[in-house]
Amino acid sequence: MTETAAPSRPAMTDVAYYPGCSLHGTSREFDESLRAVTAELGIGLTEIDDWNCCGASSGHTTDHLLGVALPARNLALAEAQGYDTVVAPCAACYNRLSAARLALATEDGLAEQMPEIIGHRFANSVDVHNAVELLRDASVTIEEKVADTLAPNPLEGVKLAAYYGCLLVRPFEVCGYDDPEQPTSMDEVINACGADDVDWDMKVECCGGAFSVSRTASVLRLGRAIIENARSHGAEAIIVACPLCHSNLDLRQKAMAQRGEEPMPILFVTQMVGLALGLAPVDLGLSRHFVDTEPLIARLVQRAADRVVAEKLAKEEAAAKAAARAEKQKVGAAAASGGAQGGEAP
Amino acid sequence: MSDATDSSGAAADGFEPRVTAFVCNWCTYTGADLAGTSRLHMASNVRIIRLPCTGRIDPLFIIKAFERGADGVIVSGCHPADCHYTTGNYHARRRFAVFHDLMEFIGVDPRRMTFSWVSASEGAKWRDVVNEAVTSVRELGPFQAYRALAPKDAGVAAPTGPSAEAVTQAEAS
Amino acid sequence: MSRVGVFVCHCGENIARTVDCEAVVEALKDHPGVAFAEDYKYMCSDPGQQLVKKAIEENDLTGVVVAACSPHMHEKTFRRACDQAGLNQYMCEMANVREHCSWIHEDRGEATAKAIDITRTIVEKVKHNKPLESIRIPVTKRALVIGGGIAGIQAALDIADGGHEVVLVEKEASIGGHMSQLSETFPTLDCSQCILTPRMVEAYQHPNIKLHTWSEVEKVDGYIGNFNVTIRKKARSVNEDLCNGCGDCQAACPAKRIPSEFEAGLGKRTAIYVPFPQAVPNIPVLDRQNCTLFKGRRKGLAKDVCGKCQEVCLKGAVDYDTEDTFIEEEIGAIVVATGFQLYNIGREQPEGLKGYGEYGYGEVPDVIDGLQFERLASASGPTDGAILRPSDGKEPKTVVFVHCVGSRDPEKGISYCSKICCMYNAKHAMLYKHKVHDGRAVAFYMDIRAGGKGYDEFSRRAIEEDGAEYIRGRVSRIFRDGDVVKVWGYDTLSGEQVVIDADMVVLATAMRPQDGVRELAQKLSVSTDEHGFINEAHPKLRPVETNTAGVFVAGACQAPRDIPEAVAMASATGAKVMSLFSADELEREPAVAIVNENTCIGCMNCAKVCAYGAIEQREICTVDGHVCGHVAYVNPGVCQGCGTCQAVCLSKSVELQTFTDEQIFSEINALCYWE
Amino acid sequence: MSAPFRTLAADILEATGINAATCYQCGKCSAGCPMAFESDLRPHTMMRLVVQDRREAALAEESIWLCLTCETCSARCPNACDPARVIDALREMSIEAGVADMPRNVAAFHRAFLEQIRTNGRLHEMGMVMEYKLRSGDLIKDVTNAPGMLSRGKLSFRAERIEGVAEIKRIFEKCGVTL
Repeated sequence: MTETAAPSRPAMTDVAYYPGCSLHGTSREFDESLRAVTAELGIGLTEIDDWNCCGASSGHTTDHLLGVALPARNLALAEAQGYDTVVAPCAACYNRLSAARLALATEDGLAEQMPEIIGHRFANSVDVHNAVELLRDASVTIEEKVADTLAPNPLEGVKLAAYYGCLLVRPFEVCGYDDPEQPTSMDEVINACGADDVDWDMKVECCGGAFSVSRTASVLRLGRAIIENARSHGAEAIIVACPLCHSNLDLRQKAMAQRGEEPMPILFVTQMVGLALGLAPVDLGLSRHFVDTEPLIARLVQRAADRVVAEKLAKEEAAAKAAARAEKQKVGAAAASGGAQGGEAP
Repeated sequence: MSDATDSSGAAADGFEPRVTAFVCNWCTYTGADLAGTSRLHMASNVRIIRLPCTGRIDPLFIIKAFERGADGVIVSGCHPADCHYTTGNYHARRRFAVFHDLMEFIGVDPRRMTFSWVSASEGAKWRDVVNEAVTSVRELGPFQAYRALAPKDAGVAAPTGPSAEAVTQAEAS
Repeated sequence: MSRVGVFVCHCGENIARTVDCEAVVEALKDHPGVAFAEDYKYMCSDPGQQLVKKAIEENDLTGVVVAACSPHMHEKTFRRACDQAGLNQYMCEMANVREHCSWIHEDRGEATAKAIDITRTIVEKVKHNKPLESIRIPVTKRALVIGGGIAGIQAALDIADGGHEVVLVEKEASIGGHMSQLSETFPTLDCSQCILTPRMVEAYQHPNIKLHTWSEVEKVDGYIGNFNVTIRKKARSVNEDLCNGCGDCQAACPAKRIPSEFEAGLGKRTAIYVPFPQAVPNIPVLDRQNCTLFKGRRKGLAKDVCGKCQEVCLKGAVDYDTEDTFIEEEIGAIVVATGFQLYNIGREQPEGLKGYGEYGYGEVPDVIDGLQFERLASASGPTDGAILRPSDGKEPKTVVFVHCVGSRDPEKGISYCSKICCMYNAKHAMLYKHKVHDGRAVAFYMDIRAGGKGYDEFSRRAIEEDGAEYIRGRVSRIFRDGDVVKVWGYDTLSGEQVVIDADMVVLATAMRPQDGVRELAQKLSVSTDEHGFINEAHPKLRPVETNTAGVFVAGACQAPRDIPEAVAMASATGAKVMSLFSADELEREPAVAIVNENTCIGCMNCAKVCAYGAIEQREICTVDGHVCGHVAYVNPGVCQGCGTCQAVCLSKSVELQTFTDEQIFSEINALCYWE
Repeated sequence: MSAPFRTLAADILEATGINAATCYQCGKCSAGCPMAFESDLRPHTMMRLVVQDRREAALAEESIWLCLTCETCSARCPNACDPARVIDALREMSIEAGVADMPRNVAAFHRAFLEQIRTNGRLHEMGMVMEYKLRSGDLIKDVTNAPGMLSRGKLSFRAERIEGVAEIKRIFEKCGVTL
């Protein structure tokens, strides 16, 4: 099955893992859910030994060279530890690592000075992938696993808004794994989980990123627009793959929300996949959010259960009908055979 | 690299190089006309041979010129994409890219050769091409490497076609 | 033994000031092969020419060298003189001692020495000149016009009115082109149909014009005055001679939901159709792709599932079994007028272009392009001229017009300005305001480029009188938000972000050359620019000629053009064709290559490098007539005399007359020598 | 880095390879800029200042510190001018020229952030926030969130320090970044 239906992009099996600071801190649920999901999907992640912060976004904001050197050290470590692919789930890290890769490949003399600066041999030979990319490439496997899970899939037919933000898709020269204006990769993953992607307008608008702490006002303004648009398009939750986006939309949502508004749960793409695979919410760190995810999950599970029952009833009904029809036909056939010449067959 | 023989390099006193220019009729020749009508003064060492198109230029012409004692050669035609004959100068460009490498092989310092694009409107550029070529060839000194090959009747009585040596030289590429 | 005469001109003081002309004469007098040498103050003057003629006759000279100005100046003059004196004109050459010597040097010694060199060089060349006869080519006085838009129609009419036959080829079912789709035209706002339709009819009925619609140029052979063109008449399934255009077939056709090309997708048409009511000719074509019957046949159904149109046709003109036919035409001159198409912002793009994801890749229903708006505004359009938006047929109260979509956007692959958009945007804003008085028309522009008679006044009128709001700034995003289309812009003049909730957005998308122009250009061996527009021979002085003699270009296939320009170009090509047809024969310099069949090894390198396709392979046969090999043959009518073939000839078998190896090597020998 | 006789455009070209003259001021960048609403100068006006060689104005401009580096401007620029990269460069120059007049809190944030990296090799959010509060002085904001963070295990008092922290210090020195 996998052989026949496998997409042109082969799913990765053993890759270096660059968690980045957020996944060890404010977004540890992203780390937890990623580990849980990849384990389930049979993708081997090995954390790069002694990795350092990529410097995003203050690094390149204040000094171009520093903005290249900090990521370069991590790439060098991955190389030394024998990997040709690094997965950086944090969109910011992914963007910085990729940007550094590109700069080192294109800007004259930059790569040459690296060993001197970072104190490691460096060939710029490792690919950098983000979590969405990793999951999209594994979407066939996800579909299969979801199909194989015994528990009813709580995401079946749920409307989810894929929010890419900036750093996953821009600039195109750096990321380039998806369309910068109308990306589809995360929507593919959503569909692989049996959920429906929402066609909304803020997929790639900025949420205020690094200003979460320093210019909260901006973040509230921008985040609000995003959540409103998702809601107006009927999304039940927003799916993200960036700790910055997550903390802005999750942690700041209370401040954005107006009276009487239903809170909008913000899930990491890995948490969503985890739910579809039937993993326990707590193992996916879903309890760590500021916007309580339990109502959503309870709702979804309930719906799934009802659906199962409904289907069961429908089946039985159908079976009964079929039986009845069969009965009729028998009678009709008997009549025809016994009937006069030229008697019309039913 | 420099010429095959030691005889070149140090410029002889008062040495005035003889430079032959192969130019196309539509761009560079007309550009040179413009230089004239604009009275742009330039070195008098260059002699122009008019051809319809740089595409017409057979590398043998250049070899022949050196063999006959030219100290430098200029090849100039229309800018890429402006060729009066659409693509002639592209063929020329490709041909001379190859020829440029061949030169060292046949013992001619590539610095003795100037390739340039001069359009009908670039009289001033033509002057600069001429002056630069003459200066650099003057510095290189007289080209002696082929003196030995010179036909005994050195002078103007013209043998027709390339001399046997030149041909073998070229074919050696 | 050649007897060359050398004539040194003083050109008043122009040459004599820095060149010692007597010295030149002295130096050349005893030069081998020189029989006569003299200098004179003004050689080009009548007495000067007399001097030359006299010398030729008295010393029966075999060649003439005039040491004077550039050949571009007086070569013709002196060649004529020689001709009159009975010396073949091609035995005369100029030694350029003015532009290339006296005018650019000060030192009299140096200048004189150089003048002597130059003259001697040319003498050496002339020694190897051969008497040549200029080439004469007959001219077929029938023109081919490719493309039946306004440019093609105009060119055809001008040539036909001039008394020459014209073959007009149009790939669509009707002539008229894009102009027939327009509602009203800037800057006069007169109805496009009203001014175009009469021209279409005139072209159709003109005794000198043979019209082939639903046809394409298949193959072009030959050269100026003697083209041989093959035209593919695509299977129409309707007999043009029988059909009387009653339209019954159209009414009968069951497939009625096919998006109409003419209505830019806003209207529907049937499978057998006349693109629009005023079509010329008023004869339908059957779109086999969408025809129920042919769908059935493609499925391999035993019997035809439809046939309504044939049934209702009283003239029996419908014939399902017609196939493409080919006609050959002898043509003397070709006018290319294939026009343009609009760039679309969609995901799928041809090589080198990108779509506008930020504008929704054309998937937002109420975001349309300029041509679609023309159809909305057109009285004969799908809405009978009412401005209604596609999604729900509501009248839009706020319409945003966006300039430069694609145009001037190198990142999307189009760096040029499409030139007409500023004007038609102004027009659209006006038309909208005239139809929807309480409506709001907002235009986002970068610059208003309204160069043209009455153009700027027109665009000002849109702003000042009709109250269109012009905002200077490009639009960043367009997306559907519920019932409205959100437009994120920026007013660079007031320095504020602008967000507009529009009901409809009209994109002024860029003008692009038609698909297949590159292939057509190949057939005609004319060149195109990086965007696929056909290159003119000279941007200033030969704007409607191409680099292939006898092929001319008119309208938007050469660059973005508006109607007046396209018509002007068309008439210009008309004039060019007429002057070409004014003589029965063309005379050309014999500066062409000829092949020595005895030495040619048939490698055909020459053919590979020939930009004009002038060289073909020829069989050579033994006396008893069986083929014993191949050699190259240069068609003197097509050869332009660049000599590239000669430089690549392995066996030195092809030779460019007037620039033979022999001539050039003797020049080199004369120039370079060991002291 | 910028010799007095050098134009700002020349410096930008050297630093980024971007020729500011390619900007034809269409404003598409500013039309999509999420911060245009709050900042006085927008991407295209930045490009303008560079072209006009108004170095002081550009480097002293607060707006360059309000850039989110979301790259929307660069992604949609019709002429590939990459305003985001240019603004990056302006920030660097502004720091080097010492005219950095960035909003106190933004500057503080970057400083605090980098300080964390230099001392630990990784970002210790708790430490960073502390550091930031001290540098910026706005102590009240976010206090409300900290407890929630802790209870959700998102903040830890213990900083992760990597073994190669000496290498990181070296990197900062080599890049000439002092805090």
